[in-house]
Formats: sequence, structure tokens, C-alpha cells
Amino acid sequence: MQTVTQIPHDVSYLDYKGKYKGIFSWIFSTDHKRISLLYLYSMLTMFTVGVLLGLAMKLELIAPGKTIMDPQTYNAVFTVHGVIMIFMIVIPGLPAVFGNFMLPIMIGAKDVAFPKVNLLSWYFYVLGAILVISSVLFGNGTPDTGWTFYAPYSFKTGTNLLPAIFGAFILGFSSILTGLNFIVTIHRMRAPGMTWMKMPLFPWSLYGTAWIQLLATPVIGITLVLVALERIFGIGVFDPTLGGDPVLYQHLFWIYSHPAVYVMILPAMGAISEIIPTFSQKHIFGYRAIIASTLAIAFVGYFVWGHHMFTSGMSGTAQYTFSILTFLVAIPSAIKVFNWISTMHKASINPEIPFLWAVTFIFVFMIGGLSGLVLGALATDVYVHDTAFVVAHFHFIVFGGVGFSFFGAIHYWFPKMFGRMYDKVWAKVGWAFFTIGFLTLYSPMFYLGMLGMPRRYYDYLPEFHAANILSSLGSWVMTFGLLIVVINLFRSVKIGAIAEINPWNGKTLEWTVPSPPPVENFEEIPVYGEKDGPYEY
Amino acid sequence: MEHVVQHSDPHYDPEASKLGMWLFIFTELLLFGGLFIVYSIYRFLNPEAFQMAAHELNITIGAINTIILLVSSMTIAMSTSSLQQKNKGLTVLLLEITIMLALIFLINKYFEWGVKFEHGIWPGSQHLINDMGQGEILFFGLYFVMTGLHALHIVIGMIIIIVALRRVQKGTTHADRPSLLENAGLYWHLVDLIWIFLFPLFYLIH
Amino acid sequence: MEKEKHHIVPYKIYFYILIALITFTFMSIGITKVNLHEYSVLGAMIFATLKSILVLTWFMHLKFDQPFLRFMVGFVFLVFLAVIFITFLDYYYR
Amino acid sequence: MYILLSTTNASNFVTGVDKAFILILGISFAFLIGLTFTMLYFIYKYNNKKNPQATQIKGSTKLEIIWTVIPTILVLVMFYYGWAGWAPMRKAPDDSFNIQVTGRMWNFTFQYENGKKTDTLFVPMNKAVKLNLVSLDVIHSLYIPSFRVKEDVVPGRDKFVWFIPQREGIYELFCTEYCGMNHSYMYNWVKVMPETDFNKWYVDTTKRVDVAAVDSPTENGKRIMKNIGCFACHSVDGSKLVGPSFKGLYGHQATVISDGNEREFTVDDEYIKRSIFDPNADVVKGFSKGLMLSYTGQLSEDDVKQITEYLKTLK
Ligand code: HEA
Ligand code: HEA
Ligand code: HEC
Ligand code: CUA
Ligand SMILES: [Cu+2]
Repeated sequence: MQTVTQIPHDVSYLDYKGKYKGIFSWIFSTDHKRISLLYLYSMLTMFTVGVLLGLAMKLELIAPGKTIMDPQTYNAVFTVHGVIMIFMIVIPGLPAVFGNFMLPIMIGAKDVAFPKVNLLSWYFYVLGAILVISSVLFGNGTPDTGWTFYAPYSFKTGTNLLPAIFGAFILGFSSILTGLNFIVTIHRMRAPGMTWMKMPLFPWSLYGTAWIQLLATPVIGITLVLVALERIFGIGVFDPTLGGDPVLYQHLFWIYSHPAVYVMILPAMGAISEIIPTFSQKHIFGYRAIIASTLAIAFVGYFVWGHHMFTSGMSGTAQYTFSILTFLVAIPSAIKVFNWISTMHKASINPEIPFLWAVTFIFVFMIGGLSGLVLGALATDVYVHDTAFVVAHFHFIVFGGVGFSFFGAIHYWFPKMFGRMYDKVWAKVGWAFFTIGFLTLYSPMFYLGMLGMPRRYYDYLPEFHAANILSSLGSWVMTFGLLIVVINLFRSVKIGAIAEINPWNGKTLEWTVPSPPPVENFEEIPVYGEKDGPYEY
Repeated sequence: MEHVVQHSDPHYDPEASKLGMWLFIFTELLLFGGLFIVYSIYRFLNPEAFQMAAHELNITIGAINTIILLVSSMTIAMSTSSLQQKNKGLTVLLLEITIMLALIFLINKYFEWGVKFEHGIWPGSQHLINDMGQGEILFFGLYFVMTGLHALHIVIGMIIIIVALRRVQKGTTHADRPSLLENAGLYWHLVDLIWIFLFPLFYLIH
Repeated sequence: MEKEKHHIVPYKIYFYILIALITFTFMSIGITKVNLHEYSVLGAMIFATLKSILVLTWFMHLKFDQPFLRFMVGFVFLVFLAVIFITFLDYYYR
Repeated sequence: MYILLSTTNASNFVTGVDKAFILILGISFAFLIGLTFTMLYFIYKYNNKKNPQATQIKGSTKLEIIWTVIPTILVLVMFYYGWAGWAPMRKAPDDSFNIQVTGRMWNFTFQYENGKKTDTLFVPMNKAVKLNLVSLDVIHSLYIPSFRVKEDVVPGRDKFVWFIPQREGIYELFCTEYCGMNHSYMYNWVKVMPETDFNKWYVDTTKRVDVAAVDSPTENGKRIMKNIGCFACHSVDGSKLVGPSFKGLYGHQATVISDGNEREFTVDDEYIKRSIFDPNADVVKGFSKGLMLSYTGQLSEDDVKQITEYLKTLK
């Protein structure tokens, strides 16, 4: 236990010497900022694996027939790729990295409500990741079920599924604890005078997200436990030969996994809602409407899971109910887009690199979201369900949405987090390659899906060849861009120019503390007056 | 708004820890919620088989266990009152009674499961798969999973109560810092709450 | 917000609650003994709900807590019921 | 939009589905292009060089209402068209021509009411066809893109798809639910024939499969195995797939695990028969139980004899 008086306010969290030294000063630190960086680095590690697997798939698909691997390997590759990307990158992604770092500062608190639980959730993250990776390295072969673990295949396959399931379970636990921490922090630790309607939008989006994490994640936990028990004992709940219903598995899986997609996108939208007003030097348009749409997405998003199951043989009533709810949940997203664009109206736009990422976010998010409408309609989903069209949809929106927002956010907050500025020219070059590569990589998949090419296909008919070549080429361009972006950032941590306190002239609280912030963020807890607000330019 | 409580004692905010505990309880409720969904669907699909299978369970043991849990819920609730009245001895006694009751619950459960095992009924057993219908297999599958998970929660609850008991004895949990005990109480009531639904769903469907 | 004070519940009340809970338990056993066919589930569930309300309000102190906590608990139960309801849209109409 | 054009009216559902598709795509493109250009225009017009001082506007209730209501109306229209294109798929006419489709790892078999069995789907033109879907192991999904139909084949459930083929030709048929190693090889073809041709083909029961019958029992064995899909899991060249290779199988010393005990013996006719009808009784060491399923009812005693003859030739 440290006492308050010992913590100096002129030493940044990066230089602060606590009880422990070296690496231990990180992995035993309960400082939310250090935990944020722990997440950042462990995610980057997993992310590298995921990207390499993605590239391997694209290389395999460059031509029909065998290119570099066997069918079984391919199946294992997309499974591990999906599990890593979903459970280890985009679900924890923005909340764990930027939420942890910025949430307490943005609401004027010294730390999150339960710093130790916060560290614990990082331990769970690492444990879960290790378990998943161990299923690759040991046992009778890498899991090959797809990230959806559909029954009954998931208890028929001879591969090493249990560690992966267990890993996903623990990752879920990590996610729950983060959400719990954020809710309590937001309820209890806002700066005096910061009413709910004065809270910045990024914390608001984390609040919505946290509720989904809390209420949806346990369902997947218990579902995975049931699959494990089915594998070990054969209890029969999903096994048709024992009376179980495999479609019920799909219900339970998507009861979590659909809300989970909003766990991914809401914080991403929150970050965009910070970046746009700052670089427009203008109050955000429709503050309350954006909050309302965040809460509406979080709430309605809980009830649309069935749109992943339109061909699984649900009752007709269930099908059109889910279809109509799916369409309703699209509306709040549309409202957000309109508000962001309106914020740029009569603004004074400073087109720095975070703003460029934010604008491209809006563009790819629109494509991804609008293609979601095709999937939400019954007739068209029956046609393109489980084809490359779906793969295009979710890469545009998951990776396009979350990825672009992540890069926007890291360029936006980098000077605050590390106290250094990156090279702005290289950042733009990387962004350009990345965007062009991204569009070349995933756009052809829409076309392939309309031709009828199923997803999770190792091999395909010759008529799908041309579009696949284009897509594979795009994956290289994009990775080139990614490398430039990442190397530029990495170099700047050490050698970038010293950053100012408020390089973008932002109005939220994080821009009032030194860069990088001291250990307990604020010497004195800030107080919001009547006239203060996060976007008062 | 005087949220500046942070200044005086940054690591203690009883409202925050209570809120945290409630949120955790929500996740536990939904964990069981998933199982209740599975249960209700299969119950709906196999109504007769579920009723038949329920005859295998002993209402008396179930009722006794229900009452045990209810009483233990009362004792732990009383212990929070006695802690606030600064009656340390009584608090400790009430907690000890709670733990004893939890133990009795588990012993009962042990014998109840034992009887099932003797009859050749356990998840994936030959008797179950060869001689019983699909509805029965599902019923017993769910019975073992749900009561098993509940028993696991009893064990966790006991551990939390034991920790709280030690803290009360040492004096680190006292009338001005009752959070740990109150949270242990909340958790224990959650365990009770779940049993309140498990009991009629498994034992009382005749 | 004034300093949150704790309401100390007298032992007596807890005891009354226990008696009520046990009574409900026996009543729910009783109602399932009577042959009500499909309504016996309903009966048992009504008693279970009553019991859980008692536990939530008294044992778990919701009665003395801030209103938003009560609101949250209600909200969580509603979400759960809605999920079950929607799942049944599939199974009921299949 | 190659497929949208080239397969117009391949089945009765195409019009409904494509109408919904084009409508949604049209609205989507309108919004995408409109919003993108508005955004670019703002970025150009209100650049801080041109417009150094921003005008603070906090919002407008009127606009919020407008852009809530308009999308709501639009999505309801989309929902309606999606529903209208899909609703007719739910109910097959009573006089449909029934074909049973059996999916298993990793092939589909089509069985007609007169006992004919094929691995290509033959259907008559302009006649309602109802496919009854049965899965023997895991979930598969039957997908004919040109007909715009898809339905999962779920074990333990009776499901169907139906359609009226309206154009002569050969179309692809895929499995679109991931089902294990050779999921991507679980495709087949649909041949749509004018009704008279189809009837001629259908009554010709001398040919059980659409390949000329050969008199040699080993040839027949090979053909049976090809049609029913043994080679999805077993190779004939010694390489190990999901199951053990057939090369040199007959007469060699096999090590199997039966009821948890290991035992060794020589492979004979009896063992092969048991492997086909009760594959989990003896599980070859190093392979997993439960992947290969019994072919009881799918293969006759006679089929198995012919298969055995063929296996003997694989030295
Ligand atoms: C970040 C994650 C994310 C997000 C935010 C979304 C958002 C949406 N998704 Fe997506 N989805 C996934 C991730 C995501 N999805 C994943 C991972 C899968 C595949 C899972 C798997 O099978 O492996 C999937 C699959 C998937 C399916 C199942 C497809 C199938 O398997 O057959 C469907 C079907 O309805 C769907 C629909 C939608 C809709 C309607 C939205 C909406 O919320 C989108 C709303 C956005 C907009 C509408 C755009 C912005 C608005 C405008 C530009 C204004 C104009 C708008 C109108 C006029 C309405 N998604
Ligand atoms: C976030 C999610 C995510 C991301 C980033 C990616 C990235 C990539 N994906 Fe991924 N993909 C999935 C999620 C994702 N994928 C899922 C869920 C599936 C389904 C699996 C299944 O079917 O079970 C899938 C399936 C899938 C397939 C289909 C397999 C099939 O059906 O046959 C293919 C095919 O080529 C593919 C390719 C790629 C490629 C080339 C990349 C990459 O190489 C692109 C490189 C990435 C970048 C250049 C940067 C992105 C940056 C960020 C996301 C932010 C970074 C955050 C931190 C560092 C903390 N993926
Ligand atoms: C889904 C994959 C799959 C299909 C399809 C399949 N098998 Fe198998 N087969 C296996 C596996 C796995 C084993 C090893 C485990 C076992 O013995 O059950 C096996 C074992 C065998 C054996 C014993 C081999 C030995 O080395 O002792 C024979 C014989 C056999 N199969 C014949 C067939 C025939 C004939 C067919 C087609 C009618 C067929 N199999 C279809 C997966 C398959
Ligand atoms: Cu069968 Cu995929
Ligand atoms: Cu979804």
C-alpha cells in the first residue's frame, strides 16, 4: 500500500520508480496507464500472429488448388486467426488500451475504481492467450472449428479444442472485469461538477460497452463450458443423437457474439466522436443524440442475434422478428454518421493524421454497415449467408471500423501517452498505403460472395480466380502500409520530438495534464463549473 | 456533489465496492441465465420426459436443503446487523453458523448425487444412454450441470465467508468498514436466489 | 449526496422474512402436489418469484439502497426475460 | 454483377431476391456516395486555412428528427422487400417432386423416390422440386447460388428447400456450412433438364448411377466408393487423410483399439465389413473415433462385397 503523500506530481508515470524494478515495475503496477501499455504490447504480439495467419490465408487463396498448405492446416489457420482477432484484439482492443489510459483522466479521476482488479484482468488476458496458443502447439492438432465453435462439429473433431475453449472462457472473464471496473469508475469517480451530461463521449461509449460486456459475456462463458462438458462427458445438451438441439447452441453463441460486435464498435465510435470535434475545433453536433444512439445500440443490439441464423431453420416468426430488429439497430449508427459529418459543417478543420484516419473510418464503416443491411434482409441473406460477402462485411466493419479507429486513436493520443510526437509525413504515407491496400483486399470479396463463393473454403472453382488474385495483392499493399505505420510509431517512442501538453487544442481533461501524465494524473482533482464542458471551444 | 472522498482515503469507497459486487452478481445471474434458457427450451420440447425424470429426485432432501439455505441467508444477513451494532462475538457466531449450514448443504448434496450414481445415473453413463429416453438424458445432464455449478458457487461463497470471518476476528472488518462482510452477504444471497429457482424447476415438476 | 448512512435492520425482521420464505417454500411444494397440469409450473414459479423478491429487498438490502440500484436489478431481469421470450419465438412457432 | 445478370430466372426465387438486393444496394450507394462527397466537400470548404474560425453549432432537434425518421422508413422498405422475396421459400407446393438429400462428411447423395441414387442432382424444368435434407453427422448447408436458395442440413431435424428450376443448364451446388477438413470439396452440380428428357432419365432404372455399368466387380466397388464419398477420407496412394489409407490394407497386420484394449490381427473380409457397418467398434490406432459413421442402410451386403474386391486390388 502506498500512501498518497509519497507520490510525486512532477514525475511521469513512465519514469516513476515504485517498489519494484525493471519489468516488475510494470507487471505488478496497478497504475491504469501502465496496465494500458501492458495491454497494448501484449495485443501487438497477438496481433502480429493474427496478421501473419491472415496473410497465409490470402497466399493460399491466390490460386485454386494447393498453394502452400493442406486443407486441414487452412481450417486451423482461419480458426486461430478468428479466435485471436475477435477475442484478443478487437473485443478488448479499445477499452483495454485507450479506455484504461484515458477514462480516468477524461473524467478527472486518479485511477479506476478497482486498480487491483484491473491488473487481474490483464493477467487473465495473458492466461487466456497462452491457453489458446497452447492448443496450437500441443496435443492432437490445432482446433479447426472456426471461431464460432459450432456444435456438433466442435465435439466431433479430434483436434485439441479444450484449451482453446478454456482460453476463450478466461478471456471473457477478463473482459467482464474490465467492464465492471469502468461502470463503477464512471458512477463513482467523475470530477465534481461533471454531470452525466457533461461527460465526454468516449467515456460514454465505454459505459455502454461495459454493460454489454457485463450482461452478454457470461452467456458465452456457460455455453463454452457446456461444449467442454459435452466433449468430456457427453451430457447431450447439443448432441442430436442424445436429444440435444445443435441450433440451440447457435442461439446461445450469438446471444453473446452479436452484442460482442457492438463491444467492438462502440468504443471505436467513441474515439471517433473525440477526434472529429477536436480537429474541427468545434462543439460536437448533437451531443445528446450521440449518447442516445450509443445506449440504443447497446440495448437493441442485445436482441438481434438471430440474424446469423437465417438458414439454420428457425421458425418464420423468429426470422422476421430478428430481421426487423436488425434493421432497427442500424438506425442509431446512421444517426451517429450524420452527426459526425454535421460536426464538420462550418468548422475549422485541421486535417492532421488522426483526422484522416477518422474520416476513412467513416467511409469504410459506411460500406461495412450498409453491407450489413443486405445481410439483415431475409431474402438477400439467404442468398449470401456464409459466403465471401459476409467475410467482406465483417472485415470492413470489424477491421475497417475498429482498426481505423484504433489507428486514429493512437495517433491522436500518442503524444499524451508517450510524451513524444511521431513523424507526420511517414504517418501519412503509411495511412495511404494502408487504405488503398485495405480496399483492394476486401472489396473483391463482396463480388465473390455475390458469385456464390462460400466462406471457409480452402479451394475454389476457377471462376473465382481473378477476384482472389486482386484480393491477395491488396493484402500485401496493406501490410506494407501497416509496417510503415507501426515502425514510425515505435521509433517515435524513443526519438520523437518532445510533445506539448495540448498539441491539437483539445478541450477534454486529458489535455490539461502533462504529457506523459504523472502517476496520479491530477495534482488536484479538477472541478467542472457551470460553463465548462468537454467540447466548449 | 462531494465526490472528493477520493482525497481522504483513496482506496475505500463502500458505495463503489457495493456497486461492483452487484455488477458481479449480474454476471453470475446471466451465467445461470444461459442454463435456464437451455433448461426452459428442453423442458418445452420434452414435457413428459422431464416430469418422469423429476420423480427420480427426492423432494424431501430438496426441501431440507432449501430451508438450510434460507436459514443460512438469514444468519448472514443478521451478522451484518450485529457487526454494525459492534457486537463482534455475535457476528462471528452467526458467520460460523452460516458456514456450518453451507457444509451441511454440501453433505446433503453429496449423498443425493451418490444415490444417483448408485442407480447408474451420471452424465454420459451407459444406463442413461441405453435405457432412457432423450428427454431424460437432457434432464439429468442439466440436473448435474446446474446443481454442480451451484455447488461450486456454494464452495466459493464459503471461502469468501471464511475470509470475512477472519477479517472480523482480526478487526480489519468492523462497523466503519463493513464492505467485505456485506459483499460476502450479497454473494451468499445470490447463491440462495439461484437455488430458489433450481428447487422448483428440478424437484417440483410432477 | 450526504454521507451514505447504513440502515441497521433489526434481527426480528430478518426472522419474519425467513418465516415467510419457508412458508412460501411449503406452499410451492403444496401447489405442485395438487394436480394443476400445465399450471403447476406457473404456480411454482410464482412462489419462486415472490421468494426472490423477498430475498432481494430485505436480505440484499435493496429496500435501503439508492433507487438506481433497484432500477439496475429490474433492468437486468427484464433483459433476461426478453432474451428468453425472443428465443421462444423460435421454438414455440417451429 | 455477373451472376445477377447471367442467372436471371434460373429459378422462381431469383426475381424476388434480386429485387431486394438491387433496392438495398441502390439506397446504400446513394447514401455512401452522397455522404462521402458531403464529407469531402466540408473538409475542403471548411479547412482551417480557408475558415480559421469555426462557428459553434451544438445541434438541431429538427435535423435529428429528420435523419431518424427517413432512415427508419427506408429500412422498413428494405425489410419489406427482404421479407417478400423470402416468404415464398417457406412453403413447398404439395405436388412437388421429392428428392431426399443426404449430407455427410463430405458429400451429398441424392435419392429419388424410385430408389435411384446419384451424386449429381438431376431436376426437371418448370416443376416444383422439394429437397428433403438429412444429415448423418454434423451441420452442412445446401446452397445453389443460381437458384438463390440455401438451407442448413441439421442432424436430427427434418428440413427442406424447394424451387422451380426455370432454365436448362448445369449449376453449382455448394456446402456452405463449415463441416471439417474437406468442406471446400463438398460441392456438386445441378443438372436442369426439360421434363421429357428428365422423365426418360428417371425411368431408366437399369443405371443406378449416371455412369455406364461395368461388369468387373472391382470397377463397381470403386464406383460405389466414389459415389458415396469414401475417398474424402481415405486415399489409395498411402497418404494419410482423415482415415487410414486403403493402400495395402487388405491382408496386412492391423492394430486397432476395441473397447479400450489394443489388439492386432490380419485384415480380412469380415473386418472390412465391420469397419463399414460398425466403424467405432474397432478404431485404428492413431485415428479418432466417431468421424467415420456407419453405412448401415446406405450400402448393401452386395455393395460391401464389391468394395472388398476393389480393396484387394490395392496392393
Ligand atoms: C464491429 C463489428 C460489427 C458491426 C458494428 C456490425 C454491424 C452490423 N451487422 Fe454485422 N457482423 C459482424 C460484425 C459486425 N457487424 C461479424 C464479425 C459478422 C460475422 C460473424 C461470423 O459469422 O463469423 C457479422 C455478420 C452479420 C450478419 C450475418 C450474416 C450471415 O452470416 O449471414 C448480419 C445479418 O444481418 C449482420 C448485420 C449487421 C448490421 C445490420 C449491422 C449494423 O449495425 C450496421 C449499421 C451501420 C450502417 C447502416 C452504416 C452507417 C449509416 C449510414 C451510412 C446512413 C444510411 C443508413 C440507412 C439508410 C439505414 N452482420
Ligand atoms: C479484427 C478482426 C480481424 C482482422 C484485423 C483480420 C485481418 C485479416 N483477415 Fe480476417 N477474419 C476475422 C477477423 C479479422 N481478420 C474473422 C473473425 C474471421 C472468420 C474466421 C472464421 O471463419 O471462423 C476471418 C476470416 C478471414 C478470411 C476468410 C477465411 C475463409 O472464410 O476462408 C480471410 C481470407 O483471406 C481473412 C483475411 C485476413 C487478412 C489478410 C487480414 C490481415 O492480414 C490484415 C492485416 C491487418 C492489419 C494490417 C491491421 C489491422 C489493425 C487493427 C485491427 C487494430 C490493431 C489493434 C492493436 C494492435 C491492439 N480473414
Ligand atoms: C468422415 C470420414 C470418413 C469417411 C467418409 C469414410 N471413412 Fe473409413 N475411416 C475413417 C476413419 C477416421 C477411420 C479410422 C478410425 C476407425 O477405424 O473408425 C476409418 C477406418 C476405415 C477402415 C479400417 C481401415 C484400417 O486401416 O483398418 C475401413 C476398411 C474403412 N474406413 C472403409 C471405409 C469405406 C468403405 C468408406 C465409404 C463407404 C469409408 N471408410 C468412409 C473415416 C472415414
Ligand atoms: Cu459439408 Cu461443409
Ligand atoms: Cu450480428
